[in-house]
Amino acid sequence: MADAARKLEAAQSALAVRDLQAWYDESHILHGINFDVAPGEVVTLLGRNGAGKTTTLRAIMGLIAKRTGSVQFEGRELINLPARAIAKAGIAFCPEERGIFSSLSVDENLMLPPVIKPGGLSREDVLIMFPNLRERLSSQGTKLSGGEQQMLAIARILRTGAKFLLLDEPTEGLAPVIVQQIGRTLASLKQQGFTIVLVEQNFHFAASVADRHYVVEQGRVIDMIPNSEIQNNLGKLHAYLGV
Amino acid sequence: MFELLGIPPQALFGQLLLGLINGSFYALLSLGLAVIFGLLNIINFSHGAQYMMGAFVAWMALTWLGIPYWGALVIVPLVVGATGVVIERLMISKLYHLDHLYGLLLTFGLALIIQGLFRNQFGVSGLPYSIPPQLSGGTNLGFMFLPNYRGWVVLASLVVCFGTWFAIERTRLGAYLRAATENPTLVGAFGINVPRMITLTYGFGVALAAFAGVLAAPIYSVNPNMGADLIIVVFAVVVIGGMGSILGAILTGFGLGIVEGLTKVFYPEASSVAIFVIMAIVLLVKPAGLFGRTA
Amino acid sequence: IDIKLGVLNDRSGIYADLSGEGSVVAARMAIEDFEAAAKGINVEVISADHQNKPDVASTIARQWYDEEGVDVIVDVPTSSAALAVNEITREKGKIFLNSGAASTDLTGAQCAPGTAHWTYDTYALANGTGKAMVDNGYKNWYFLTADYAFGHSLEENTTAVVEAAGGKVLGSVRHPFPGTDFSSFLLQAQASGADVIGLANAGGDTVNSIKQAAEFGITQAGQALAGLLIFITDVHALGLETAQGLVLTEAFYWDLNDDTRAWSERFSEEMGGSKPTMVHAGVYSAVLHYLKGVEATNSKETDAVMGWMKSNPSSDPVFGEGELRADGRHIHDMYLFQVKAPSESTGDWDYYKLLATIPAEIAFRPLEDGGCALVE
Amino acid sequence: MSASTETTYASASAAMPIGTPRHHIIIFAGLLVLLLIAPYVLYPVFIMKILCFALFASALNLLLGFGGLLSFGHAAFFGSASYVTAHAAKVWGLTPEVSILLGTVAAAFLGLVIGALAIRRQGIYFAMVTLAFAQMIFFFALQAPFTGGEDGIQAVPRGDLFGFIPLANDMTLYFVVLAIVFGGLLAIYRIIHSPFGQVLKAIRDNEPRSISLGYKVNRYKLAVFVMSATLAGMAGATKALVFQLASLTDVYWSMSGEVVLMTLLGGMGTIFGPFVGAAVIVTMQNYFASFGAWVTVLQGTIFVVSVLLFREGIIGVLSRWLKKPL
Amino acid sequence: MSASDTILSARGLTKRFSGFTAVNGVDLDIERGTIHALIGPNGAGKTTCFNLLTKFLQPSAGSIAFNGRDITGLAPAAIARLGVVRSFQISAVFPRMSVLENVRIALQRRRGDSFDFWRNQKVLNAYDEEARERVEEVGLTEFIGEMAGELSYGRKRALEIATTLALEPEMLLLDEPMAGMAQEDVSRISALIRRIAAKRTILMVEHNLSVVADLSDKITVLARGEVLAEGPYETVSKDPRVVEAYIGAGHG
Ligand SMILES: Nc1ncnc2c1ncn2[C@@H]1O[C@H](COP(=O)(O)OP(=O)(O)OP(=O)(O)O)[C@@H](O)[C@H]1O
Ligand SMILES: Nc1ncnc2c1ncn2[C@@H]1O[C@H](COP(=O)(O)OP(=O)(O)OP(=O)(O)O)[C@@H](O)[C@H]1O
Ligand SMILES: [Mg+2]
Ligand SMILES: [Mg+2]
Repeated sequence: MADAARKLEAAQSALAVRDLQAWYDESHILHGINFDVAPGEVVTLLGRNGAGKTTTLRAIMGLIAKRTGSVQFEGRELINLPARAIAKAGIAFCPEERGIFSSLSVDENLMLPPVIKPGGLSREDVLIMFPNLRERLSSQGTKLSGGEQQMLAIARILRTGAKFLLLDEPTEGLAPVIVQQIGRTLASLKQQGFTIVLVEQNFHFAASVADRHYVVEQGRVIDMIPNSEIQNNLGKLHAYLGV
Repeated sequence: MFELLGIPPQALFGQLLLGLINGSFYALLSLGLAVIFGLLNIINFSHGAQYMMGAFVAWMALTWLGIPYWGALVIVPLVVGATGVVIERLMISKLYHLDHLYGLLLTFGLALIIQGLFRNQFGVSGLPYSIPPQLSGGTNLGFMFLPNYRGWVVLASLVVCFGTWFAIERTRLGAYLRAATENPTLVGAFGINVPRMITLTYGFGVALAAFAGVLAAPIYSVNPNMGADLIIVVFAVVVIGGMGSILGAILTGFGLGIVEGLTKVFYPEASSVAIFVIMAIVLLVKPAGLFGRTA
Repeated sequence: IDIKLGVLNDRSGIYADLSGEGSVVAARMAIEDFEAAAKGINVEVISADHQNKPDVASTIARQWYDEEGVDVIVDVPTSSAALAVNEITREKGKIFLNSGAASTDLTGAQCAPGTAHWTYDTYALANGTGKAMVDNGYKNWYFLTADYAFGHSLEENTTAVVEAAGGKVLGSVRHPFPGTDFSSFLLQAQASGADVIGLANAGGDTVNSIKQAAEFGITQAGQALAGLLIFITDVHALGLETAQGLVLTEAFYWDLNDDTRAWSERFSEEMGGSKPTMVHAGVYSAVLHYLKGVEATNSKETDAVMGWMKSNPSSDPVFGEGELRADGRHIHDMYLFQVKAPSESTGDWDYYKLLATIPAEIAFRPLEDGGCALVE
Repeated sequence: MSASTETTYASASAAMPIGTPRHHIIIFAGLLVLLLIAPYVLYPVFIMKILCFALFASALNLLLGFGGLLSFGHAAFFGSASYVTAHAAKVWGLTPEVSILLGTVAAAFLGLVIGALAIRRQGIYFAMVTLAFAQMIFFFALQAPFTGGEDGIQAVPRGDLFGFIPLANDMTLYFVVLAIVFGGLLAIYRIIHSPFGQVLKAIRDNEPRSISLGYKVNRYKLAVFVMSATLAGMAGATKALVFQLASLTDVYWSMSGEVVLMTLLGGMGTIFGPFVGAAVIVTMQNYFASFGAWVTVLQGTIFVVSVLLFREGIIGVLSRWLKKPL
Repeated sequence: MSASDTILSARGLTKRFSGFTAVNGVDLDIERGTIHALIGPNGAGKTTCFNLLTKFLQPSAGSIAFNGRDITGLAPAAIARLGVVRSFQISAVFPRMSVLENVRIALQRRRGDSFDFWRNQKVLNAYDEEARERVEEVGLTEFIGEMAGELSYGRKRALEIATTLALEPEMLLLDEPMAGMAQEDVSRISALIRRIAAKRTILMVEHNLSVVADLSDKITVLARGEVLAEGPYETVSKDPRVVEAYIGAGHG
């Protein structure tokens, strides 16, 4: 791709990641990630265990100390900003390990992330979306079951008004009914103009919500498959993911 | 008239009141310690030294700058709290990703340094600081003579303790703080300036210690060693109350002051051990402390 | 003759002000005043901090004698440290001139041929304060005692003196050591209705007891406080407002006479204005007498020097005339003082008024009562 | 903070082959030779002090570095053993080896009692319970009649080893102390590198998982606690004979802090670190004894500096450079 | 059903957390040599059941029998010794030990509680070979010398299973063994589970329905702490209550 064309593309993207590299201490994990997310789009990052998907999200979010390259969000460079500035720019992150706070009640967990921009869901909206949580609002956060914690982790960032979500395996450990419900939620969020980057192991789920899929392998993006062409590319995908 | 184990009730009331007064120092100090531990996961071993600094800075303010007690009560916590901020920025902030142990060791080292410096500068016999004229004298309560100043200590401590408890347990800021204790990275990723918040919290905890130091200056001799042994007792209070529990620290502080006061009457030889015995029992029966949350 | 003199005392703890660097200064003054160098005696002074811990004291003493060639150790406040040094000194056959410690054991059960106990001891303090107070009409006593051996022995000694003088002990309360808040104990003492509360404790404990007694209006209500071990530095720390009226016994006060004033003036100049304590004075007096012994015997052999010191009276500007007894006890006059009220004080460090002088012969424990093996 | 808590134990594991690495044997041998020569060059009492503290710190390290348990009350074992030994030698007139044995056994017993209560709690609570018990022991030592209060037990006779080898001479005593301490160090080394040691490591890493594998975790913790207390006691008992003194310093909490400092400075979780840490701190205290309160300042500074810049400790850093567990 | 066929049985298992009943009178019979799946919506009480069966939690009521013996009063470690071993929902490895050491620590259990602190750890070399085999089985040979803490999530899960298997337990309790695993591992672990099930009994919690369908002989569905349905996949998955509470409409 020519540089000029790249720049143009970056300008139109909600998020443009270029040559993103990241290290944990001495070990070099990301070797140059490149991808774009258009406004209002849902894209997934697929890949085997250890490919670097989580690391990519964390690097975008500014949670990895040593990182280089470029991350442009709505035309603004984020690579050198601290995590809190990135959050304030309007990106919300739901981590793989959920990050529920045990010293806070479920309600406090839910209300914790400050509202960055107007237009987020209200507390009531969220509780309608996840009725399990309503019953346990006053419990200690980590006393929830695994799946309930996952719901809480998603629920709380929907309140912030951030329109750009990074979700790391949001369906892990959830019952099929809830997975479907999350699928519907994502679809409705998309409708409301949210942009979502999703890391998923559940390929069926990914296929049911995403517009495009990026395949990550050993710290690089090695392919991009639009959801519409997924049927034609099943063989290739299986090879990538070892299904 | 009834007597309890040979102690007339009047004397007993007197002793209970004294226990409450001592308890207010425990409460203030353990509150500061609990704030710092609860929110930073740092065992602030230099708390005793910072309490001592509070008393000394009050003395300096009076002797060198002519700032009276009431001014000191406001200025000293700010000044000592500011040193806490500097310490946090320069040193403690480098340790958050490590085991608790390192925070403990660092502040232990700081305590040695601070105490050593004050000893070199001021000697160890102590310096006089008198009770502010507005509060000198005392009130006869019938069962005992209560120095006005001690009454003021209880009052001031109650107000400060309650205010702190409210700020931490009942406000949004408190929720941020508690969450940041567990997972600062994630809280940062929600857009909150965690480092600044933590710095200020440490400063606040230290300011509480200094405040207690100013309160103590007129009663105890202003002496570089005044906080050295106290710190262990205060730790015990925090542990009994439940590490990280603000309310626990406050209530246990007052409660143990009273218990200790009673042992001073019935079995004075044991009064310095009483607190540790209680602590051992509490930890065995209720591991997380009286008001602690289980992890 | 080359002599190495080690000043071993507290340089960082609670006795740093009453001994500490001041004792080094006092030792140096003695060497200068004696004009040692001119007499062919080269004295090197070294010093160390024993932190009031017997193990530190014994380590340093051992190393000084074994490795550094120290001939005489001076000062050593804190009984436990002093007893430790006493043992090492005995083992190594050297000389130990104690000024800072209080334990009568140094000249009693543990007495050693090379040890001299110069300034004061618990007997002298109890005797001075206890007897004088009873004689002045303070008959009924109540003790506030630090709960450890030192406090206990101070209480016992005083009780004996008080009872012998016709007084009565109504009771005592033992407080933890070290303590900070004494109000509870003070109230118990007040409730006993005694005429005088005897403070059988030391250092910060005593200072805080006195401070709080003033706060709770105990002295105003008519009870007297007797400090059984109080130094002028403690009074300085308390301030006269709080300390006034307190009765205590000391071996030395800077404002006693022209000699002490002149000597103290020189000391103050070296020490940035603070006045000497009796411990500093004792170091001066002891070193001076020791040097005379060295000169007279032209040796630094323990037996020779100690023998001379014990058979010749001492005389110096701080303690006046004195004598070193067979058991190692140096005897001299002791003084009973009362702390002045702020209005009576005319300047810095003007703290005491003299109530009585206790003659040397009766100030200290009689030679035969100590049980020292050196006394036949 | 929980999500990212890490402890810098010099990592002595991954690549470490099972069995005794050769360089360990060489270091032990070198150390022994050095210690055999040392008393002819340096002041023997001084080296004996280092040796006692080296054993004490190594005992703490066994618990802290390899058991993952921070005891802030180890002075209790060190001190009680020294009291018992001193009392046995002075009042009962027992021979030195019996006195030391008695002191060590007393510490072991105390370790069993305190350990049984303390190991029921974890992390900082564990540290606090040990500290609390140590305070109780301290107050006991302050008030009990046989300990001599703040005077301690003084003038303890060194006696005759086995009834016929007099130890009054510093040199003779030195070799006895060397034998005891070196034996102790080897014992610790073996404990760490035993099947038992391997289980300990697992428990330190992930306690619930160890339980789910069927390990009676508390028994392991108690066992290592008692071992550590016993060895700390052995150090204290030996020290009592060397200095002919048992005193409150040995049971005071600052002693517990000091031994943690030694371990930290040398490198916790390393094998030779505590030895080096003890040597440095003891030497420092010795040389700066005349600096008054500056000693405290200096000691504090070392604490601060080693926590901030030098976390792995001297041997830990060395171990990283050489890429060899030391 | 003869008694000897039932390896583990629970009667009236109940757990109340201050005012909230997470498990309510659950009866459970696990047949020897089968793979039994425990499924149910989030918060149904599956993990709590596991915790009760392995005594990581104390039941409020009810009894548990293993091989006909009442084990309600035993401690967790004792239950593990009897041969009932569990995995955790949150991955549980020994992070600062190598992959090999992780497995070996489980093999070492066979020596009983090894308090032999006087012995050289060379005696453990005897287990190395077997440990390698276990590691091989879950496909981690490549990482055998690596610190477990540095493995990616999926690999940690695989390692955990290898460790558990090393105990040769009579019965395995697996809590969401496939959670967070990539497809390729899912297939491999499925195969592994099937292989080990030949000699053992397995009780597992899993949300991945295809895995459940594929592996399990019998399924118990929990909902709100109570047993909702029980039986083979075909029947259970058609039960309308189960579909409503758990599977949902969209699942083919
Ligand atoms: N804290 C860490 N320290 C060192 N290496 C790490 C750390 N976290 C992850 N890694 C390594 O980084 C690589 C990428 O990990 P990452 O978590 O990004 O993978 P992933 O694609 O999210 O895998 P999974 O599907 O298992 O979650 C892996 O090889 C992993 O071992
Ligand atoms: N220690 C506890 N205290 C209070 N409530 C608890 C505790 N542990 C679990 N619970 C509650 O019990 C219910 C059952 O929890 P459990 O973890 O067993 O669910 P689960 O079936 O495993 O769900 P998931 O599939 O989401 O993991 C949940 O609602 C949870 O909030
Ligand atoms: Mg991941
Ligand atoms: Mg679960």
